[in-house]
Amino acid sequence: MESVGSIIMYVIIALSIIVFSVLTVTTRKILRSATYLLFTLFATAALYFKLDYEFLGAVQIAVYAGGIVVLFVFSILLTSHPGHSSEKLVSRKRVLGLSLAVATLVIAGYALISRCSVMFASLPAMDNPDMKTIGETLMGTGHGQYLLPFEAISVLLLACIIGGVVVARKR
Amino acid sequence: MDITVIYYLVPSLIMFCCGVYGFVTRKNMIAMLISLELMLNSVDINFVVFNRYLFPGQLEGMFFTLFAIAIAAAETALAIAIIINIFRASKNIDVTDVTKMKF
Amino acid sequence: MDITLPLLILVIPLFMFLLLGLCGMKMSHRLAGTLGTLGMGTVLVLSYITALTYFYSGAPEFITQAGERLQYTVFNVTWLQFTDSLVIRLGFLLDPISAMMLIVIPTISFMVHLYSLGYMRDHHGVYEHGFQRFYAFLSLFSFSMLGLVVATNIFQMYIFWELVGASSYLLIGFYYKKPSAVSASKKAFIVTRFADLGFLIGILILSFYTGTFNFADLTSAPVDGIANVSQVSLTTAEGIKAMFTNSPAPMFMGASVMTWALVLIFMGGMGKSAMMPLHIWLPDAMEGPTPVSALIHAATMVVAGVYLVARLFPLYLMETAALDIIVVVGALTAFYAAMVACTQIDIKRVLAFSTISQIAFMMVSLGVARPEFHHGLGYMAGMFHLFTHAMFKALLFLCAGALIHAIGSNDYTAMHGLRKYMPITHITFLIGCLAIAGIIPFAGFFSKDEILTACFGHSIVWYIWMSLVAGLTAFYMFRLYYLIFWWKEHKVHDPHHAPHDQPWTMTLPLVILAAISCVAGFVPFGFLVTWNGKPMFEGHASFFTNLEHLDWSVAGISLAVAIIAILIATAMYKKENPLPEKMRNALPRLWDWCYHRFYWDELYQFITHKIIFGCICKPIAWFDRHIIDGAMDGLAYVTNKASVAIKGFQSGKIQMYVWFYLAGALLLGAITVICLI
Amino acid sequence: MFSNILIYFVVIPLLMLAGLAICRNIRQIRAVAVTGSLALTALSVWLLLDYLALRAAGETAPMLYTGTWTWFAPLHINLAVGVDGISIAMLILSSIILLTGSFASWKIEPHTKDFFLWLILLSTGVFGFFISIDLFTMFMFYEVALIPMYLLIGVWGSGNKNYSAMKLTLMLMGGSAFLMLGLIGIYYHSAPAGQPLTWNLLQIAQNASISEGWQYFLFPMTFVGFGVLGAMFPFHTWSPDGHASAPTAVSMLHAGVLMKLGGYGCFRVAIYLMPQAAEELAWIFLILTGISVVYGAFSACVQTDLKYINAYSSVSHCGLVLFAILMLNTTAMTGAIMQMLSHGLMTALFFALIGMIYGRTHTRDIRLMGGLMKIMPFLAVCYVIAGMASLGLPGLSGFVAEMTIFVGSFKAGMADYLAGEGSLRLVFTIIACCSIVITAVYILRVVGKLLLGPVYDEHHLTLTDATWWERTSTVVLIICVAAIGCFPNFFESLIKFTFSPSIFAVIGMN
Repeated sequence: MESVGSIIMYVIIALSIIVFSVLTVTTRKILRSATYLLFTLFATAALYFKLDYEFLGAVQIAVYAGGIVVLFVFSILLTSHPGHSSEKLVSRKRVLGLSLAVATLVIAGYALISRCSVMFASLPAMDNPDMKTIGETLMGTGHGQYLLPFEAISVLLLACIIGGVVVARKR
Repeated sequence: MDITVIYYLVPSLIMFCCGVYGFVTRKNMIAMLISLELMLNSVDINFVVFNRYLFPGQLEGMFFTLFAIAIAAAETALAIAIIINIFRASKNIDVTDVTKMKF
Repeated sequence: MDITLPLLILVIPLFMFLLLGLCGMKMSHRLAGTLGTLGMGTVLVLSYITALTYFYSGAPEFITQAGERLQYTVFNVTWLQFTDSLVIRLGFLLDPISAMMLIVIPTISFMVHLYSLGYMRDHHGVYEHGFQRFYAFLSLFSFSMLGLVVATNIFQMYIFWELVGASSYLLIGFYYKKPSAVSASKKAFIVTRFADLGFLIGILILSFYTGTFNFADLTSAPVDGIANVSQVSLTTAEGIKAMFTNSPAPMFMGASVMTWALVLIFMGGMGKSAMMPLHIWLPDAMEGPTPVSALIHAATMVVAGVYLVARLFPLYLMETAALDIIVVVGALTAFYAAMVACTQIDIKRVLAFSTISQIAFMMVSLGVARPEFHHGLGYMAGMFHLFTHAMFKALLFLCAGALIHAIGSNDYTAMHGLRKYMPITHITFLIGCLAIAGIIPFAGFFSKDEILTACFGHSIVWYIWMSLVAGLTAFYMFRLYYLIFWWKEHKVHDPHHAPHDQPWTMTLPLVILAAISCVAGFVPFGFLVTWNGKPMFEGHASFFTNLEHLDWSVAGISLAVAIIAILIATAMYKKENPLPEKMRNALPRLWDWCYHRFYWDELYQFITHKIIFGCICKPIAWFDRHIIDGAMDGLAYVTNKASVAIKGFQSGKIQMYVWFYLAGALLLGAITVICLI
Repeated sequence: MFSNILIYFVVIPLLMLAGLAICRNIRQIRAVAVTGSLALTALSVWLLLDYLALRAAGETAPMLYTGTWTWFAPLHINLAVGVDGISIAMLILSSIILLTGSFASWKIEPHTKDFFLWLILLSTGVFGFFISIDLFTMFMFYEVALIPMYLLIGVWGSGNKNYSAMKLTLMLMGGSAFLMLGLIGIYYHSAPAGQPLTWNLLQIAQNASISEGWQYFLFPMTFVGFGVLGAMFPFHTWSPDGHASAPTAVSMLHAGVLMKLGGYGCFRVAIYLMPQAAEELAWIFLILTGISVVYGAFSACVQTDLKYINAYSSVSHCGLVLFAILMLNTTAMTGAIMQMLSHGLMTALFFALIGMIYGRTHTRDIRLMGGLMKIMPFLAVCYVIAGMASLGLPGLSGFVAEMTIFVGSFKAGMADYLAGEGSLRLVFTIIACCSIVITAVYILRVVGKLLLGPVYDEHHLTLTDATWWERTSTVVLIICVAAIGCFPNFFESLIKFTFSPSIFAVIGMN
């Protein structure tokens, strides 16, 4: 049995995730879309905090909310004329998208509900992973430790930096 | 009332569906990219939730998310670079105009 | 017997061919011609020595105490080994007929070599283009023909058979810039090739049943894969026959397999010896230089078919059905060719048809030969006629060559009245005509008389038929003779440019051959060449043996027929008169048919061009291009269309890609859900 | 590894490739090509002599000079080599044609270097194929030989070259798809249950563990797979177009050597490894190949393009190879190999001559040429010799090969007929015999129209005769053709050893 505060917390988080997600894809102004995305990401971060993954939540805020959304905003400002609202959706397209989304929802939802036992497991107790553990896991080379992916990611990031510079450079 | 796994998975699923909807319907490439982020984010949530509920002593899900975020960041940066380049070339970032890759 | 001489007989012409063929262009014309002639002269001497040694040395390997002549294999080298017993060997077989051919071929060949020295240059002494090539080909031909006659096995014979065919092709097409010569050579080669197909299949059948190619094995006692039989007496071939009759399938389509084999082999002979209906190449082959016609298409190569039948004669005796076919084919051909010869205006064509007719005589003679009658007289007569015919027909051709060289045309219409201008040619031609007409004492009389006697012994019908043909022979030869040498010349020749006898290189062969034609009839063939090697008569051979053994009832009749025919010819053609025209008008249809050679060529033209090219080759080529190729192209086309049809999916619209991707994933998900839950 | 002489048949071409890569001008390229192919020729002749010496010393193993080097152990893929008389004959043929082909493409333009690179790569595949006894490496080399063909025709070809190159490549690739299926099938049945599988030909033949049911499936696969390359009816249509478009040396190598890969593979893989199926299913392919023989010949009669004539003639002659192989007796199969040698040499000669004539007159249409004998006597005489070899003149190679085949097939046919097993073989033997007449028709037709008669085109009067490198190329080939034709027993005995019942199971079955 969870505390009421926790439930209220959950409701707020869940609602904001749902509402902002829907708003993100339905608003016609692209800048607003980015803003709603920001809120969705914040809500996700909150969710991570609620699940006791503080580090992950912090990363989510710093990288996603802080980095990616800013990138989005910059690029939107670079590429669209201020005040310009996006085109009206073609109804055929909307039907296609909607049908796909709803179908996904139905099938995946049905799968969620019917896969009973796991879905209704309650929250087990857990110690918050402290920074030392996280650091060791990230930098270790043993079993269940992630030095290699970490390095791979770092190379990937480097490649992206270079790629981004090359692609976006003015010729 | 227990907040069980499914309580987290349903918002995540809705988020994913929104992403799908947005990706298929929007014409603006940045908007599509935003929808993509939604989908990625929903997947991240699933990882974290499963990790937290089913394997609380381990950190695999969390790290997967961590790396996913990093990759998402990289990918976004690159995608935006490409988009800006396209914008430079055609003053337009509608995906319907970028059909050079056909056939 | 030492193998050096026989080996040299084959090697010298081959070497001459290679020498003249490879280095001929670097030599002067005179050197090339002299070399070729000298080479052939050497071969002449060597083969005379070999043949005379065989006939007259009396060595035990050649002749038994009882006077029976043996087959002697001088050497026999393995050339190609198919199986343990089926081996092609290259060897040198001496027996009466090959020894006889060793006299005929080099004689004629040498004469032709000599003659060509004069013939192959124009009146100003300029050599013809390709003179060296001509001598090279002549040497090649001599080599092949000698190899053919001394073959120890049927496959060796086939090999050289093909080679003579090829050299004939090359020589007929010697004037390769003339389209008619080209097509004549092509025709000759293809027709004989077609006949060789029969020959080949016949060999295959024969060798399958008997397990051997060797003549020695085939024409003697039973064998099972005996190798290297060097000395076998010419006995019967019952064993071979038994091999056929004892096999599981002795009959095929109403005739015995052995008959089939022998008839198919005879088909090869029909092609080479220009028997009807495969005769059509020979008249056209006259497009070649005249010495070539004399050598190849009168004296030697065209009798290869006769030689082949004679070679396998013991086998043919086992299957008289095959011999009967030979008689029928020969008799029809003889008559046909004689009829046609009466109407031709090209002197070489007349001679060509005459050759066909005479070879048919030999064939008939072989066909009617039976041991029961006069110890196989027909065989001896056929060989005898082959011998004498080679001499006088070569003579006639060389005379014709001299005429053509002098006049520059093949038509007798351009000649007339040449007896005053070319006396030597005139006399020698007359001797040739008398010989072929069968006037005593010239060569043809004896051999033809023997043939008619043999026919008489076989069946009275064929006897009458062949006598009629003999009469026709005398008629058309004298028709030709009168038309060329008598009549009044059309134009008065300028005394400085009048036709005249040719240089000695050309007249000497004429004189020699004429002399041979006069005396060849007295060669005691009955003692030398018989089907089983035993002499036909008791006693000793002498110069008058042939006269003594004449059957005067037959000889008298044939002589009378010949003289009557000559008289008719004299009456009709000695002077220009309306009789020929009247006769022609009396039977216009017959004359037309004869003149057009009974339309055989047109028939062949129709079959080859319309049926084979038009109805087989073209449709097959069309089928290949449009059906087979079309199917492959169609496959490619369908693939192409299909890919064009589905390339619309690659619209470049990313959202559609994603939609399809997600829909697909969803579908899979749905299936998973439905199946698992 | 390098102590095995056979490896050098692959090493030398590879060295040639390396050498070509650093060549700077056409003289160096020619030097590399000629030196390399001379080395290969010398090597193969030395191999021949050494092989004969070994055999004379009493070696009875089916293959000599065997060697095996592991390549990929989990799948039992080895680099396994070994040769018998037939492979040696094929190696000699390949090296001679490579040599003469190098001479024939003395002046190839443009991209001379690339042309030779691809040509040598192709011959690497060919040599590798003939020395391999491991099915996998065999197949690999086979593919190596096929692929360069596309570029060689597509880039240096003439006429409708893109179409032809594509058609040729696709059809041969289609064939090798069948082949690969067949080979993999063989691999999975290569050993009795429980024993390690193998790709090695000799071991597979020794194990004889492919069940009859599987043989019925795998035999057609492999036979058709190789048969496509051997121009078996109805899979022959790549050949006329391909040959017509290919440059001279490529036509030579392709018709002379590559088509032999088909025949070689058919007996080395299909018949050798699957004797029961070969015995039972031979009739299907007998019909097809028998049709090829006359069909190709008839088609050749009405073609007007020299290369088409020769390509159809190749269909006919190569059909005879497969036809004879299917007779399944020593004589006919020996004849088949003789025919492969003979056809390889004489068709290479033909294509070389056609290339030279085309290079001068710029047309291959026989209706637009005539009287070339007067203009270029050397080439014309060589053409006549090639034609005579093709129509089976004794003394040249065609005769001995065809006669061996006919004697052998007639024997097989009569044996069937007398044993009451139907007369199919007999009938088709006789039909195949007819091809000697049809061959004469189309060869003489070409000779008559092209070389003899009056000069058709006045412009041709100024053309020159063969240059020294062209003479070298043709003379070498003619000497080889004549050598086989004059001394056939040498080659027969070289080949015949393999076709003994103790080695070739199927022969013992008859």
